[in-house]
Amino acid sequence: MSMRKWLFATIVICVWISGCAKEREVKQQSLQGSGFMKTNTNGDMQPDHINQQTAEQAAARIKAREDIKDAVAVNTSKKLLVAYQIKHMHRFYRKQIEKEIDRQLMHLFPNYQIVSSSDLKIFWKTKELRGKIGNKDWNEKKTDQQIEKIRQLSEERT
Amino acid sequence: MANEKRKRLTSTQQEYHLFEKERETKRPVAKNCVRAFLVGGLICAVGQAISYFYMYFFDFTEQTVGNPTVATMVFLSMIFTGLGVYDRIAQFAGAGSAVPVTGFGNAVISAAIEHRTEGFVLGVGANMFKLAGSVILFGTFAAFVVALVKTVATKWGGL
Amino acid sequence: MSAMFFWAFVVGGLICVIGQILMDVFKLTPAHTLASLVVAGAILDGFGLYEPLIDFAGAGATIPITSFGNSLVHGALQEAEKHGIIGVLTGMFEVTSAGISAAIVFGFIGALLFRPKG
Amino acid sequence: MLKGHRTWVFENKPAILSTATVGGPFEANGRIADDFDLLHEDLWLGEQSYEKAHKVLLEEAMFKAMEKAGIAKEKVQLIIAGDLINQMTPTNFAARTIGAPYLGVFGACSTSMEGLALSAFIVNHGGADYILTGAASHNAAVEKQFRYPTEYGGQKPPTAQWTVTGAGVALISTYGDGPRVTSATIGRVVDMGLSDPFNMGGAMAPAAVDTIEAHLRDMQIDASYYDLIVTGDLGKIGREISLDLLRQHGMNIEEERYQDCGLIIYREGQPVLSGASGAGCSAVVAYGHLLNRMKRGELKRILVVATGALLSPLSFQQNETIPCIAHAVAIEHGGDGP
Repeated sequence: MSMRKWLFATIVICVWISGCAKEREVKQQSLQGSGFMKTNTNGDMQPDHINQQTAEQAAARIKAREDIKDAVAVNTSKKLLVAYQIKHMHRFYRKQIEKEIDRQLMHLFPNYQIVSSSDLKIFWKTKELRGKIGNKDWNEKKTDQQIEKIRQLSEERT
Repeated sequence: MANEKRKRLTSTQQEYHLFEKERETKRPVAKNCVRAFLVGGLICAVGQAISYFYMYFFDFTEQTVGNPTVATMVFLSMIFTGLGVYDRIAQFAGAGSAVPVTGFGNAVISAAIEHRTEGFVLGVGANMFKLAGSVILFGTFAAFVVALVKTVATKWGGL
Repeated sequence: MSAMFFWAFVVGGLICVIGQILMDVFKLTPAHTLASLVVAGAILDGFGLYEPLIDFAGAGATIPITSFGNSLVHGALQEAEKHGIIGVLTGMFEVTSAGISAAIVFGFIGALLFRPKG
Repeated sequence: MLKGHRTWVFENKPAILSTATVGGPFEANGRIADDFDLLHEDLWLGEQSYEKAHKVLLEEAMFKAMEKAGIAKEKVQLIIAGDLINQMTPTNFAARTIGAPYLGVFGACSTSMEGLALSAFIVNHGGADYILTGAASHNAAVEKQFRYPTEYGGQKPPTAQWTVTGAGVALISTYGDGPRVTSATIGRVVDMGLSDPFNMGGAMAPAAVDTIEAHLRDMQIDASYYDLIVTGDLGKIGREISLDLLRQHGMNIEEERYQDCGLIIYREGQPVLSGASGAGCSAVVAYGHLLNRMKRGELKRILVVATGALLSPLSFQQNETIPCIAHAVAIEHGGDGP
């Protein structure tokens, strides 16, 4: 009996710890990501790099919404990629919020082809891409390819 | 149904039912619910951790991460079932371990392991879904009805 | 993200409590309980209520068996959009295949690897 | 000889020459582990399937009983035994191994006393000199058939009982010494309309009460005649219910003198919920623990009332209620019957 109890307790603890460990892992990683981004945005912008003004503006606009926790955006001359995280208590209305933001962005930036998503993975990816834009060997073509990739990923369904 | 059953009983039988009910050990419903909540919640939290893992290290989005997560949970369920631990957890957790997809996996895997002695074709093959089959049947049929009604309603009902 | 874990725990736990009540108070067998929950999941998705729950609780809504009914309906509706009414029949397992195929594959592997411990 | 309505009195007083009990790992941790002749550490008993292990349990008990009495298997003229598995295949195969004439009996968990009553009757009337009788059950094999796969995670309610892995066998003869079988009362099927397969004790209690009352009435004796009245596998709930029923019917019976095999076999703290059950339960407790106590002189006269729930998984699924039965056999030291 005691053996069985022990076994059970061990398993519960193992499962729990592994769950927590994973969570921490993920958190750390995402923190690293944000640090990475910061150093890059603070770095000197090369003149031949794509102007990210539109993206900054879009991100600020979305972030200003009260149901949005965070937003990040990247643009090329033709495309605008916006990824955002919805505040948890508003996630019930995710579909409506997505639609609204789409409409909002299309209205604000009619000259761009807009890709937007509330998906966490897309958010991470966009953030990563945003960081890369500061790099010397980065160019518009690469950004365009990356945006296309992210768009495809965001449209994938099971 | 229960009432119908009761009506068929004679008065002596009904009397005994009451007599027996008084002395029967009651199921500890409140305690069971707390345990089901804790274990069921824990299993779901583990599932959440696994899906974040897949999202972070592989190209899965919130939309697509469901499949690998479910597959991993069923895999874990196989390990726990095979080691003879899942039924012990279940005696403690009740629905907490039966309702998550791991419980579905356990139903399939335990039947498969159990009937291996009757061979892989007639034993494992034929008995694998003897418990989980009803879940698939009712899920599929209910989905069929729901989807049919919804499709018809949107197409011709102008909804 | 921690909010996600919290709500996954709470919502998943609550769905299990519903299952426990079905078993203990309504005296259903586990098979009846699971079948009821799957049907409930399918109906909820019919009303468009299950997807928001998944958005809100993540694994707390996708791990319980109720999501099985939800994904069956989803697959059927997706196909129905593309191919009309016949899609209801053909699309059903499009989304749910992972759970069933994983259970079949691991069930067989389990039968190869393990014996019942009793 | 028939006495009263349904009780046999055995005037030639057949003796239980020897008994043997075999148990599994769970029983080895139980309260009466010392009373087993053989205990297995492995639930599989080294066999390929639980059903085969089940057969081996019974075979081993049979061989051990013959060995203890010094009777060669050629001298055994009849085997009367049974178990819970479909078509009683484990018992059939064990009987094949012994090679003696064989009658398979099914009385669910009451098989042990059904077999003993029949054996005593046949021996008493000269139908055979040596009869092997017994019953066996194997937890995993029975669970597999009656409930769910053994590894399936289904929560059992507190009314559920744990199937014993074990076999108990007795060798009955009119020659030789041993505790005497003096009388037996054959039960009738009692169905009080209960249908919960996880609450057998509650369903079987009225059957036990019916048989005990019939026995005492037919024998014209009081419950205090016996040092111990022991029921088969009523468990906590069934025992309490039957005791209350007996008292309600005006029977004077002391708490300590009314026990249940399903509560004797396991220790407090083993996860058996309401108690033990299974065809092997009454067999191993009666043929092991209780007869040992008789040999030590702690008990002079006992009445073993083995109870059985005559349901199948099929009948339960078809919404049938649970028919129950109980057979009582009186075993007395030296055999000075009333």
